[in-house]
Amino acid sequence: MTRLLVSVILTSLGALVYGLLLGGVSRVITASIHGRIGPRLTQNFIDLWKLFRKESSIHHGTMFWMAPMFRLTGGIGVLLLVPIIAGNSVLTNMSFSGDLLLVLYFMFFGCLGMALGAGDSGHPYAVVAVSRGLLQMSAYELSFSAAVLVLALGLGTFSIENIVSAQQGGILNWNVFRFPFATAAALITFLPMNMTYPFNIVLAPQEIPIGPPTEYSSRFLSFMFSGRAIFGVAKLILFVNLFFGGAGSWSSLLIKTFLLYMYPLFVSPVFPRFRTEQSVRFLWFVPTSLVAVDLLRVIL
Amino acid sequence: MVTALAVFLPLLGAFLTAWLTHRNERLSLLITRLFLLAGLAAILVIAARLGAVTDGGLENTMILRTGVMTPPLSIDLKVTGWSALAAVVVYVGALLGVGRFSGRIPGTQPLLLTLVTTSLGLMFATDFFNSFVFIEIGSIITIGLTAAGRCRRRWEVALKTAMISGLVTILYLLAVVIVYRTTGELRLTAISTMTGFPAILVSGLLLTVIMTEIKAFPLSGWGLDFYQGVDKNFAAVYSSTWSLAVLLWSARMLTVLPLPDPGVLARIGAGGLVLGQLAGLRQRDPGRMMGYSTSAYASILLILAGTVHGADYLSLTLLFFTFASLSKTTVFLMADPEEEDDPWKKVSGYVLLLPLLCITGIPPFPVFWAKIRMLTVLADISPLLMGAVILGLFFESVYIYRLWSSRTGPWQKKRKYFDAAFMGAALLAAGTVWTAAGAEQGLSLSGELFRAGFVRDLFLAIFAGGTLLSLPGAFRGGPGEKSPAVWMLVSGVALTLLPLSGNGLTFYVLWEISAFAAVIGVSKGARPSEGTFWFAVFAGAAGYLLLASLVLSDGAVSSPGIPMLLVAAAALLKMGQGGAHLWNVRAYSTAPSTMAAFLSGTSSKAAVFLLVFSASAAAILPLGTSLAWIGALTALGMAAMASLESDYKKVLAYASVSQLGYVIMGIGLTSVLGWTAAIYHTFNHFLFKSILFLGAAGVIARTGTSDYDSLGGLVKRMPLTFTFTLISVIAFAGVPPLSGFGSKWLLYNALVEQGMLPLALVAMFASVVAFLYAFRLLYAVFLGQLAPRHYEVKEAPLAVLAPQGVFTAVLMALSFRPTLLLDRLVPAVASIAGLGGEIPVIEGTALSTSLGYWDAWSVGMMVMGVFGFAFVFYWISGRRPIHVGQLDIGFAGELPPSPEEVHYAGDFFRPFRRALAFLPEIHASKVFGGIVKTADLAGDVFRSLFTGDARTYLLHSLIILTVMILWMKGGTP
Amino acid sequence: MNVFYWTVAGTASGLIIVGLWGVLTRKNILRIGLAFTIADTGVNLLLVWSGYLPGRTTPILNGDVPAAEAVSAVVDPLPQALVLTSIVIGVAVAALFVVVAVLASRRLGTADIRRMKELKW
Amino acid sequence: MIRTLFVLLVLLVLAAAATSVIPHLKMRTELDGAGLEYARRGLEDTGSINLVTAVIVAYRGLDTLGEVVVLFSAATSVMLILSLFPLGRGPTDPSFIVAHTARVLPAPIMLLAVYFTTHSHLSPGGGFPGGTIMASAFLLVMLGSSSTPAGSKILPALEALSGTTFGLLGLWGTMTLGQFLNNRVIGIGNPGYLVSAGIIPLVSLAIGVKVASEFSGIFAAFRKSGGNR
Repeated sequence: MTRLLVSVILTSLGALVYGLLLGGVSRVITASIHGRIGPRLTQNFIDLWKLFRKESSIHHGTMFWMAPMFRLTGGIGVLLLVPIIAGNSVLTNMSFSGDLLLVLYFMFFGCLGMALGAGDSGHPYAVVAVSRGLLQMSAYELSFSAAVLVLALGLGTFSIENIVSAQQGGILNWNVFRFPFATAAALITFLPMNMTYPFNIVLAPQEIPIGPPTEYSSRFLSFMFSGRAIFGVAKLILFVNLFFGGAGSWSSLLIKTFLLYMYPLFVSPVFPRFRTEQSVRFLWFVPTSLVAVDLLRVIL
Repeated sequence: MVTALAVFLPLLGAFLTAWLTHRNERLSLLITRLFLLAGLAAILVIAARLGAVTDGGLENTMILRTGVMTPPLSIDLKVTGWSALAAVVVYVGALLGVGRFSGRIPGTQPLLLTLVTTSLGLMFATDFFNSFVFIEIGSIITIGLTAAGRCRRRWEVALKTAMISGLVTILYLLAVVIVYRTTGELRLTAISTMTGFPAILVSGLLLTVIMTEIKAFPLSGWGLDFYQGVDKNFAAVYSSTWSLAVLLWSARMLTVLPLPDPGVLARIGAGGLVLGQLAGLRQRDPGRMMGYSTSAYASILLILAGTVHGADYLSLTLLFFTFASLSKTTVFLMADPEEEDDPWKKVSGYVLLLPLLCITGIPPFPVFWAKIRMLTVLADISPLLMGAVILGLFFESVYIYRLWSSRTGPWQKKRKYFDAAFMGAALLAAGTVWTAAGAEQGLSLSGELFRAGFVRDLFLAIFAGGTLLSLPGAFRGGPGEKSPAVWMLVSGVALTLLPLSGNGLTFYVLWEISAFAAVIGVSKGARPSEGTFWFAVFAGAAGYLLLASLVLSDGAVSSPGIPMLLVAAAALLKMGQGGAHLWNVRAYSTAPSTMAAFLSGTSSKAAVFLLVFSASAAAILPLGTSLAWIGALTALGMAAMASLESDYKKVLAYASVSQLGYVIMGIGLTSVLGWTAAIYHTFNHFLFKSILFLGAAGVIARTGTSDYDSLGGLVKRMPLTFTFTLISVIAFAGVPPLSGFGSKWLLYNALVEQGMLPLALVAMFASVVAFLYAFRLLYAVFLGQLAPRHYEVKEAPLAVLAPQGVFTAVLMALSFRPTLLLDRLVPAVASIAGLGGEIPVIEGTALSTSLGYWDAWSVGMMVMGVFGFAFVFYWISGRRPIHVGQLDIGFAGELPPSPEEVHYAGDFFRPFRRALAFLPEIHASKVFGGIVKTADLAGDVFRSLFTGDARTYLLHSLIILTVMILWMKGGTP
Repeated sequence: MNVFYWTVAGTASGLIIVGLWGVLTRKNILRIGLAFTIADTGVNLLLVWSGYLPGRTTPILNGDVPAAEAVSAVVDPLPQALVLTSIVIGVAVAALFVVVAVLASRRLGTADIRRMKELKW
Repeated sequence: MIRTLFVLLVLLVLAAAATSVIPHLKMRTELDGAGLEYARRGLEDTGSINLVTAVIVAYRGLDTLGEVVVLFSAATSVMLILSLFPLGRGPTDPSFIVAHTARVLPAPIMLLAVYFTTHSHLSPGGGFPGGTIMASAFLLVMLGSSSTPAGSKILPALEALSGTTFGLLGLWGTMTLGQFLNNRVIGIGNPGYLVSAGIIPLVSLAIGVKVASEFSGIFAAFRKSGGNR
């Protein structure tokens, strides 16, 4: 029990640090693409500390101030449900309490909380963003879960542990090679999942003046910030586990997640932003058709 | 002697009152009543002597000899137990109607009394020519009283009746000539000995006469005009006396007709029933509807005569026609003849309920017992014929429902005016009790139709608990609503008994009682007309499908093959699947909110119960994949509809149908996992849909609106309602750690186990779309900006809040400890024969299959732990913020306009609508509207036969006569 | 021999057909009533005809017809009894029909049956 | 036009279809069926030498009761309707010839009617023809005066009396012999005499009076209905 508690705390803290670090890296790289000097690598830590130290003076209602906690819980929860290093009992955390399906559905938890908080703020733009975000989520979840279900059917299991172990013994056993189309689809959905171009309609700085966090500031924002960072890391680990052979060691975990994290960074700046319905329709059809190819292979 | 008195006393009274009339009206009326009462006493004595009410008593006979010697020289009147009972009804009808009719129009008593003697005479007649004399008297009195009645169109009606009776006279006498010349005598029984062409000719002539007289389609034109135009109080008397007598006489005549093949009658009747009732669908005039109903009963008589024999025939005809006549009399007595266009305008639907239910033959009303017996016989002869009859009866119930639902009057204040009608209703009620007691041996609540066990008990708990918990809120209707509590209770009790029913008949009876009580409950809503109509139509259709299945599978609710298909269709209709959601959406949104909660949360589970229990899994297997696809597509389509809808109750209705789609999917898989998922989700759905609808009831009761645009921000005024709603929304969205996820987990396991990935994808998509409407619901109603007019709104009434609390408690318990249910459910489902697939393993709090695992308890603990940590961390890490005004928002430096304008709720998912634009718009309302329109058009084709020109009606009779003669002649070379 | 028998039958049938034709094609309700009585007459004639036996006398057993020979001397008494009833009924119906028709045409302002179609469909 | 042709077509097809019955309705040369029985035993059973009357009043007395009721219903209906909806055309004064004939003829007509009625079991005649003739006498009286005759007041009473008598005579049979309207409740006497054939003459009389009062009632109703405006 104590071991579990320690493991949970360490994992969460580690993920937070790693997530913030990755965010810093991305800011640096983006700045250099833009030709700017840009922030420091540690800028995210400084921001978080600054935000956390500032008092939030106002709130709009119970749901409003519970939303960041929902967000944090959602992030940590997903992280804890995914075994971080396959075969290492230290960091399996809570993954014994549910399989891939649970992870898929638990990913909604934070989103729902956020959406409710935004709704409770009474700010129409916040809700516009929620509406877009939910729509886009409904679209990419379709193709993502399709990809996941193809894996599950193909490998005959919903257990992440088993999926990872099925990929051992050579790089060609990775699902990225066994199910290339499903992986491609999942990688496409990875973009809207992280709200990068061309799918960043939720934040949409040009259309929605301030976005969902409009009303959030200071300590509230620091919670959401951490939640997002942890959730991001959790998703990276999940992807690595599902498609890229899992992580047998710390080094492979760091390398794989880092590379995966870099991928949108090099894709997104090339594209303009979709309109919401374009995004939704694209996500309905393009990745899902890709999955369909693998699905046919599995069934036949 | 008693027989003679029973028959002729009214006639003596007629002679007496003919003299008294215009001298002393009150004395004359008194004498009329006295003679009728004396006659009634006499016929009761006869009925008792014949033992008419006991088994076999219907065939006991008592002969009244007249003249000299015996038939064929003289004439006998034969009283059987059968006709004695009908004669009782004749007397009762006359007694009920005499005050209302003769009291208003002096001088009619002698004719009325004579009509009674004549009706009895016709029912007892054994002689061919003697019958003719009685028929003529009846026609003359009908014409006379029609012309004397208080109604604007009396001349037209009287003239048409006169012309019809003129034709009948001619055709009948021609038959008399032929019968006498070929058989040498005039007893009715002699007719059956005829052979060759005279037999065909006489059959044709008499069949035409009978069909015209009893108003069987297509010779019903004059009858329709008659019931529409005639003085409704005369129609009251007419229905129970002359109309009944003619029906019963025809019932005897049809058995002696020397037809080459009596099956012809059944075909004519069934065809007439379908087409005639189809024509009736478009009717708006209540009087004319009664005419169409009469025509339906006429067709039923033809069907019975062609298929049923012996004692069954007697009891069936008696049950059908006496109760239908008495019901019609009661209905007509309630009419106010002074209201020319709609005589029932000022009548409340309540008072019409009993007689109309009797007419449509809803269980447990007497006609129902006859109906089911008839269908059983028909099912053995030809399922097609049975189908036609069921279709016709369904059409009838539709327009009868319309007649009932358009009554908006208050309770009648004039008691005196209503005495007779209430007496009629009381008699009907007594008859209902009596026949139900007689049919009791067919009913049982203790048999083994449904395997006793955990699953049955679970449904029992759902039905009982759902009813009890929906009930408190129902006592006070919402704004503009009346209280549906009584009907909810009736419906709920019937539902609760459903799992205990010992045989198919009991099951069906309870099912129908529950359905019609629910229909009435729904009609208590604020804008009930559309919603109730569609609910009634779909519930009716489901009921008739179930009935067909019941009959085809010999008393079990269903058996493999066609009956199973029918049951599945009934269940799908009841659950609004596959496009049938039209009724759910319309009924739930217009019904009282608590009634909607009951229907969606509790009542819809009856259909699941039906599917799970009615047949073995093997029977469902052939339908499984189709069922699963229907469920999946419904789940997806309805979720999308729910996201785009902006009426609170309609959203819940769509959501309800969508969620039940998962249940159907699970059942369609016919595996242990699938059924476990289905039943588990059923229970879940019961919990969260009850909470949601009860919450909606509270919101609507307090704000008076269910429109998203006018709601918003209510979390501040109704925090408890919001909490309950939030929990149930999280549950049905399937977000862990609440219970909805369990259903999803089981379902996906089942789907992947069966390799049905496309289905799993559709289900997955549906559940994601569910997220859209789930959030929109919470946001538009409870979050966002509170409209100023709702500043003073109070928390929902305790009567709906407390049940929500109970439901929520159960839901939470189930969320964290699903094994409380699954521990028992899984073995119970695993023991159902015919279910394939693996059985999930339960270890402690964890559930696992070969695919995956899930431990709700530890997930719950984790979430609580992390959330609690975040919460506490936040709490101790700084000062608490203060709550600011609702318009204190960062608005890019501008002043936000009014709360209503800032609340963004309408067309919330506009991009979604745009993204869906490539799909063709298929609206269920258009599809069903199209079906209705087609039926109407087809009905109009047949309706156009009835041009209103009496000569056309005569021509119809002659054409039918010609066709029948040529047909039968061709049939027997 | 048979000529008389069949002539009566033919006449009666003819009357019935003419009567029905009149009922179905005339527009004036009084004429329709008249057509009914024509058809009625035909039917009554047919009824009497059915009791006809060649060369026999009325069924009254007075001095001319001894009771013992009645069986071979008289015509069938039953149709005669029936036709009496039928005639009386015809008269009664006709009287009522005329009253209704006359009153209808007065009250409705027309005797044309095509104008009496308020109740239909 | 099309309608007429169509009607004609239907009637002709019907008639043509019905012609197949002709071979079955060939002329009889011997009595058979019920007719034979009536001829054989009618006199013995009923005591009426007029077999038609035997059939009408005795064997098939119920038909006759029905027949009376038909008339009764029609008359009552006509009177009822006319009293509710007057015809509205006043009676004209009788012409000289009618007025005088009406004083002379009713008595002999009445006599004839009584003969017809009471001798129904002996000779052609019976309650119906007799009653109709009686009614014609009344009609003549009525036509001969410009107002409704005073006698019309007792018509309903007569009608009620005769009708009730008929009914009670019928019930007498039920009570004594268990057969409604049996004419042998009193002995059938000596066939051929006036007082014979049981209650046939009584029944005939009742029928006659009933028919007469009904027809007269109809006439009176017509006249009254016309006179009210």
